Amino acid sequence: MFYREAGDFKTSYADDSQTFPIKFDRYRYWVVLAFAFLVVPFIINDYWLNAVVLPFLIYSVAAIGLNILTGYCGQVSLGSGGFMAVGAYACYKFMTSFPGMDIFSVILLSGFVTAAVGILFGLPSLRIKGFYLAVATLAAQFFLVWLFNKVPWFYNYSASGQINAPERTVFGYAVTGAETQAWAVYLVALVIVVLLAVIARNLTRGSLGRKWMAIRDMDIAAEIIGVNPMTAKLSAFAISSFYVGISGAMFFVLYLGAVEVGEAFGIGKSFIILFMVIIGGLGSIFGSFAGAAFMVLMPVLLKNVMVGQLGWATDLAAHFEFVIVGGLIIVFLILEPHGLAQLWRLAKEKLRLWPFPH
Amino acid sequence: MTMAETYQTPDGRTIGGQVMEMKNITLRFGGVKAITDISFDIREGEIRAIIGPNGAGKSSMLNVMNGFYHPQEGEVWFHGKKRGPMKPHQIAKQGIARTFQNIALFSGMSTLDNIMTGRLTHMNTGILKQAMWWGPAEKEETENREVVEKVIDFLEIQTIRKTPVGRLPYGLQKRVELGRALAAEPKLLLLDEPMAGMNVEEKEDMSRFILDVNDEFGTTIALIEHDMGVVMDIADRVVVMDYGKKIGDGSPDEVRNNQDVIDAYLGVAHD
Amino acid sequence: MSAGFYYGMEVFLNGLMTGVLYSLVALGFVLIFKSSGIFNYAQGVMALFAALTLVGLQDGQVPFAHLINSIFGTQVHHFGWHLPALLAILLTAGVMVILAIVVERYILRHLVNQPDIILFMATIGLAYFMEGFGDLMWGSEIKKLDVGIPQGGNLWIEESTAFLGGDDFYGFYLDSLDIVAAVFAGLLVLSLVLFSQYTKTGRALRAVADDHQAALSVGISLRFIWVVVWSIAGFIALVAGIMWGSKSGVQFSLSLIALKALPVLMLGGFTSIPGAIVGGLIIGVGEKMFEFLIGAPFLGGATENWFAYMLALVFLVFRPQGLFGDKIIERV
Amino acid sequence: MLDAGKTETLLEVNNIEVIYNHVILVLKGVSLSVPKGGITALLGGNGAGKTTTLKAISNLLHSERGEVTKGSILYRDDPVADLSPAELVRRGVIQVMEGRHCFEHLTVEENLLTGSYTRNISRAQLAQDLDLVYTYFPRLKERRKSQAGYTSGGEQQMVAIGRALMSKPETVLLDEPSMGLAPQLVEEIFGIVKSLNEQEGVSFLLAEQNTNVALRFAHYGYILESGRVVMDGPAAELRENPDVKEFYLGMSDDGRKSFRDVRSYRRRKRWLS
Amino acid sequence: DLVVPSLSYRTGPYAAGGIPFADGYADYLTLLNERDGGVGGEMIKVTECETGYNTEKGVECYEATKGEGALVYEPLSTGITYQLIPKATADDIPVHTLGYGRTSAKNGDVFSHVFNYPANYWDGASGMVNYLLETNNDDISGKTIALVYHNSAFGKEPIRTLEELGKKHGFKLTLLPVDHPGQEQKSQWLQIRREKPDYVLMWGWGVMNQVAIQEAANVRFPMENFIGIWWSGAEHDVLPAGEAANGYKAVTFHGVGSDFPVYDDIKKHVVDAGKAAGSGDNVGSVLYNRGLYAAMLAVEAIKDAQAATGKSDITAGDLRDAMEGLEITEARMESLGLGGFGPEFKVTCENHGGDGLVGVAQWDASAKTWSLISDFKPTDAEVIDALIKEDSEAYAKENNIESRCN
Ligand SMILES: Nc1ncnc2c1ncn2[C@@H]1O[C@H](COP(=O)(O)OP(=O)(O)OP(=O)(O)O)[C@@H](O)[C@H]1O
Ligand SMILES: Nc1ncnc2c1ncn2[C@@H]1O[C@H](COP(=O)(O)OP(=O)(O)OP(=O)(O)O)[C@@H](O)[C@H]1O
Ligand SMILES: [Mg+2]
Ligand SMILES: [Mg+2]
Repeated sequence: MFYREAGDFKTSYADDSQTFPIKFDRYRYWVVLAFAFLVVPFIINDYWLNAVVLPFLIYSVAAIGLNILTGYCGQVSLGSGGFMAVGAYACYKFMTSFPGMDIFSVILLSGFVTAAVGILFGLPSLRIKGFYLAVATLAAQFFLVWLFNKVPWFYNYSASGQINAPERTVFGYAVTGAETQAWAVYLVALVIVVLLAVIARNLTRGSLGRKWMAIRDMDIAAEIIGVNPMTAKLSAFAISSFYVGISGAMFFVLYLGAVEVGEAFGIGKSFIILFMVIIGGLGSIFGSFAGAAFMVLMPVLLKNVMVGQLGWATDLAAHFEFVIVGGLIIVFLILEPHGLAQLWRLAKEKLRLWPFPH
Repeated sequence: MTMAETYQTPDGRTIGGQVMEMKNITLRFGGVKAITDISFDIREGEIRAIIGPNGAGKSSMLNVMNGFYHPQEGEVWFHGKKRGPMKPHQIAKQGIARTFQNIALFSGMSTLDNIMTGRLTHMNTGILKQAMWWGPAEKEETENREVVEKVIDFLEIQTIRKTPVGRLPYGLQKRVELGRALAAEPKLLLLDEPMAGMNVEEKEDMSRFILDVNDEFGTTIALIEHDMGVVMDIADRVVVMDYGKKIGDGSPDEVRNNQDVIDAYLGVAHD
Repeated sequence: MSAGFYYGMEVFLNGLMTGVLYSLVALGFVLIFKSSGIFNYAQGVMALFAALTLVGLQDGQVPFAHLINSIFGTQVHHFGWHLPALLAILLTAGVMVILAIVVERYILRHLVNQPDIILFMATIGLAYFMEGFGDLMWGSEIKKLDVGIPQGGNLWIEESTAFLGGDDFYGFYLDSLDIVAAVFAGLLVLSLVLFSQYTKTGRALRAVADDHQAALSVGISLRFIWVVVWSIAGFIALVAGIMWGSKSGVQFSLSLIALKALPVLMLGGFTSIPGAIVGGLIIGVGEKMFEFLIGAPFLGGATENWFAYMLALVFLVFRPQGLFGDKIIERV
Repeated sequence: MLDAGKTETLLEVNNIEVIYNHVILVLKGVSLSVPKGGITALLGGNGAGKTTTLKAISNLLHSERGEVTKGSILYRDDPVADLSPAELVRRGVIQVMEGRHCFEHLTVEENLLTGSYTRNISRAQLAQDLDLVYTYFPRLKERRKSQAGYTSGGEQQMVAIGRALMSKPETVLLDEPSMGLAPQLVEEIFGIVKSLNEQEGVSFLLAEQNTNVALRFAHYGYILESGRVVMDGPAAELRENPDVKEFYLGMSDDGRKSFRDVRSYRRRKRWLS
Repeated sequence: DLVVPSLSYRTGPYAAGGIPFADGYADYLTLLNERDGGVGGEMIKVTECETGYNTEKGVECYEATKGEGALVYEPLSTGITYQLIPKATADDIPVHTLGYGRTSAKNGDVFSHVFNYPANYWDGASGMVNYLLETNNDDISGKTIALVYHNSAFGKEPIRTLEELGKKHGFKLTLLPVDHPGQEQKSQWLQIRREKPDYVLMWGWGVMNQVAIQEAANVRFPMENFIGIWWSGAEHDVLPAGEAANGYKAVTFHGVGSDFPVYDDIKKHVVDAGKAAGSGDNVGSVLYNRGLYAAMLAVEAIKDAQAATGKSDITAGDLRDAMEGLEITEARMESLGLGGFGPEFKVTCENHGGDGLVGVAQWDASAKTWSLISDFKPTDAEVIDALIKEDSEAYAKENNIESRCN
């Protein structure tokens, strides 16, 4: 009996509806947070930051965002790339037009702008369902990319159409631009991610979350028991886009520092983020992190093993990378269609029963 | 009977004035005439049964009552007011809850969450507050949770509180669905074959719940059921439909001895 | 009539042609969706894979040459034979059947009765896999595909219509390749419609799409159905691969034509074979005419990509299941 | 009326155990046998495991992520495990699933036709079989051209049953056939079962909640409680058993008691306490 | 060791272009190791890293390799270049972008660590126009020129320059953007067929090139009036169109073919020795040559750095300084067995872009070879420098960089 729920009684409903009802989980959670805040900043270097940690954190935000829409509210979207672009370009415009504004407000505002755009492109969801909607959201994807590429105002008429993140500091430490410190950037990203994750958790465990899930599981029944589909869906689109937008902004200012819309926020992004959500587990915040970790870490890991350790030709390695990642996706789905999160849940159930088979 | 009038049930409960009145409802689907010119009323605190052969239009009638289907002709009156064009979710907020013939639970959620969705019409903290959780949101959550726990105890499904409903056997799912409807504390409760797929013992439990709801909370109930035993025992008044037409309306005894009803539905006269 | 008008007409005609080419890809999607509710993201990659295989077989390339060489330090590249196009095509079709069997055996079979989104995801995994696998097998440089389909503006049409618009009109331009493609698409659609509407298997397909378990319970063998369907889809992918491949050479980007098929798909309806064609035509004409009349002159061009989707979107708002798709049943 | 004893057994379920999702143990050693030409009833409350048992037999479990971990199921002495559902149907075993499971987008008639998928027969023969089903369920004939998804609950139930009959089965696994059907239709359906059983010699294994009717038509009955067979015997005997009477037929010693009288007191089943 | 990372892409949509370049780059360095035991007695370590032309992978590659003491980066992607510019500057590692990247980086006063010699996109554009002038005895006023370009930052690069030149020489410019990936170009080529421009210029990459050339053939646009940028001028761009592509032209800043002495050495020491990076059958192809050229330029700078510092194991910083004074003369190329392979040029603190000499090559479909039909000639500095000044100063202002030269 490794994993126990027994002997862990709730005396109030509040306790019962908290994020980690089980003490054991709660401790582990605090430990992870403590590690992330107190240890990592001292050991992190440029490589880990830019190759692994930062992309992971940023994609997690995007994944949470899409998970709210797809995992909780059941509206499959392939427009994430476009919405990230909105976040990034909003961010750029704010930074260049209001040099005084601090990075957090800029990112937050970018989120709100994206939310607005999200609502706009969410409107069709009131009529269109399932894969039809999924494909419909591609309209947003293509249109937004075209727009940011076409209208020079968005990239301040620069000759190349690239946008560059000007320098910003937090408590005097540069977090964007050329002179950044790994740990500083890391902490900024971490703070944002943790906050957003907590908020997402709160939204999804409350009445709003239930509205979404009701719509997801059976929209007609939901409407009949009193859920207003319009507000439910549009709120999902708004909040989801808010997250995706913020991730887009972070992607631009904290991570790449310079982006071109077509390259950085193309259709590929939309798919990657969807993979993360599904592999991680639809309707699970933890899953969003798991999925992001998988899609970010796996390629780097494979590459380092095949090229670094085994010394294969880079192209062979790259091809195998595709083969393996694709294969793993399939294997995971077959093992547990409901994603890594569910796999984890089942593992716990087994642990609880252990050593008895069931 | 007219609005004001009330009547006594055999077991001595007083039935009040009209809660809902259906006036000359006609509903068509392309060619199919699901309901033709049906009128009847439902009164404060009574248990009103709707029976009839398969495809008679019973479920459709329920769908008309809670605004999912819009009849081509006829009017629906609720609490003395004529219902204009309304969306189902608005009608739900007026205090009409229902269960479905083909179970319509939210398969992705636990029993608890499913029943909590019944409370949605009573919850309204803003998004920002919810995002913060502590304070109002948590308070509201807890209050509603208490109501829901009452329902859970009442239906004796404590043990499956956290089980995903998808895994529950058919009968229990029906019970959870009833719970979801009850949690909304509706003025009018619509039940579509709540006892289908249950054995006698479970039907007994179910009838018990229905009766208790009815006289503990005074909830008005309209129910569709094929088990004549149940209907005859627990219903105060019965509407009989056949091929979308009303062929009988009255107390169980009147109905069970109505020749049309016997021919169309009961087959053999029920003891 | 002014030349401008005839050029507009020319754009219109070419729109139709391009539309047909989109339909070729869309057909594969429709077939699989119709018969299992699976939105097969891998369709595009299948087209690429088919084309790669075709060229590979035709030129007698050694599969996995690069891999073999780098492991054994050998220098094998070609068998040194050159197969006639037709034979190569038949062999490739065979390969696609094998692919179908593998897909059923190792993926679909284990995901019976799962939510659509999961199956969708699985096909994405498949796409990844085949992308890497295809490159490993045949290498990632560009290959010339030539199975003897004529290409280039069709002179006869051009000359015989030149008189129309006065001397600054050079006659209608129609690409012979497109014409061939149109013919094939027509045949495919016709046969598929007959197949799915009037055969027992066709009925079974639609049953499977509705409810895997029920289909099993009445003795429909999902395995058989799926192998059949994926084989046909594979063949369609091959045709699409040939048509697009002869335009651009066979290379990675071939898999991206899937994106061109999606608006067609939703406009025509995911479940309708004729829809794929009609949708294709509408999208083709729509995007070309928009570019011709508004995009190029006023919006600085390159509007086709998003306009196709917007157009489809507009249609959906009025018909959520697409023009010919099965009505989405809303019932409690 | 023949009883299980002397005739050959078609279907043999030996002490099977079923687990869902690798963790949820549902059947804890169920054994039963279906004699050729018999009607066998499988009774039991919600979650007893009736559906699971049937699905285990018709091999539909894996599509629910469930698996038979112990015991064996033999159909005509062949282990069912290595037969695909399709193969089983070809051999004459067909299941009518709980909760209808019609093909929504197909018309009522197309639904019925899928039932004959495994048989290669002439159009004429097909038409004949269709008519037979329509004579059983006239209501379906009226709605034949409408999409099954839009038919009423009962109509869908008829479709499901009719669809199964279209495969000219030798053994039918009926899961809650009476669910959602009007009383006289229930009688009719069991009438059909009876006649098929007597004229065509079709064997039935039916999971029923409507114990009353079930025991009236069945020859032999098993009672399932939370994954175990707690009682079995010839229908006639079961009908007389006091517990069965009380819990499944709702009879007290003084005839059938009214649902109103059943008030808030819990009763315990003897064999469970 | 002298660590020279090679950010290559042998996979993804642009693999066809990435492979030969990476091979050329690697093979030349291998040659030096094999033939003369490295540079200045110091062996060269080539660490290849697959970017798949994907910016994020690019970052990963940069971070992964910079730790090993990488001397110079050849990011081989405008996107990657852009976000390496601040990083590399901060890390004091030079970045060389050979005929791509940020054009205004030519202004070394602002972009201290970025070099884009010998020529940039704007030189390319101007080079094309100059060639047209030359072939139309210096008068193209009234001519119509259509620009078919990849609708992205890369494709939009020449527009400003061409517009300026249009004003100057009085030709009319039509813009025809093609969306990524560019398999569908009917609209664009129907328009060309309608409007019959005198010349078509192309800024394409990847599948767009093959399709464009095929479509041009389909609408029977005269190939000799069709000129592509150097990224649209490789064998695999023209081969799929077969005979029809005969006469197609592309600008270039380095030699074509393999009849330079150095190739004999490569054959001897690298290919035959089985040390070739690729299958060896693309030796002498356009992009292979470009890769080789890039490697050569890097090595020459390294030599200078070694000479300047007097130590063989130089640092990235040393190399940067050396690059700032790099001078490629005919004699020098001659000595390397690459006589006339590229233009002569000189790098200074203010000018990181060389002298922008551009030549023109033409495709012979029957012989399946490119041949230089116009020698490396100067481009319109007056127009280009103005634009560069403008753009680079905007960047300097955004990132408050102050002048460092003189
Ligand atoms: N949305 C719809 N579209 C088309 N026909 C419909 C629709 N809903 C119901 N019908 C038809 O209307 C008739 C009545 O359906 P309804 O579900 O009300 O019957 P019912 O009385 O509930 O029967 P049962 O007792 O079997 O549930 C049926 O013939 C059904 O086919
Ligand atoms: N897919 C599943 N995953 C997990 N548990 C399941 C699943 N299906 C059924 N169960 C569990 O198996 C047990 C038996 O279910 P089953 O449906 O066989 O009962 P039943 O006798 O058919 O009940 P009912 O009469 O209500 O249909 C139930 O407790 C249920 O929770
Ligand atoms: Mg009904
Ligand atoms: Mg059951």
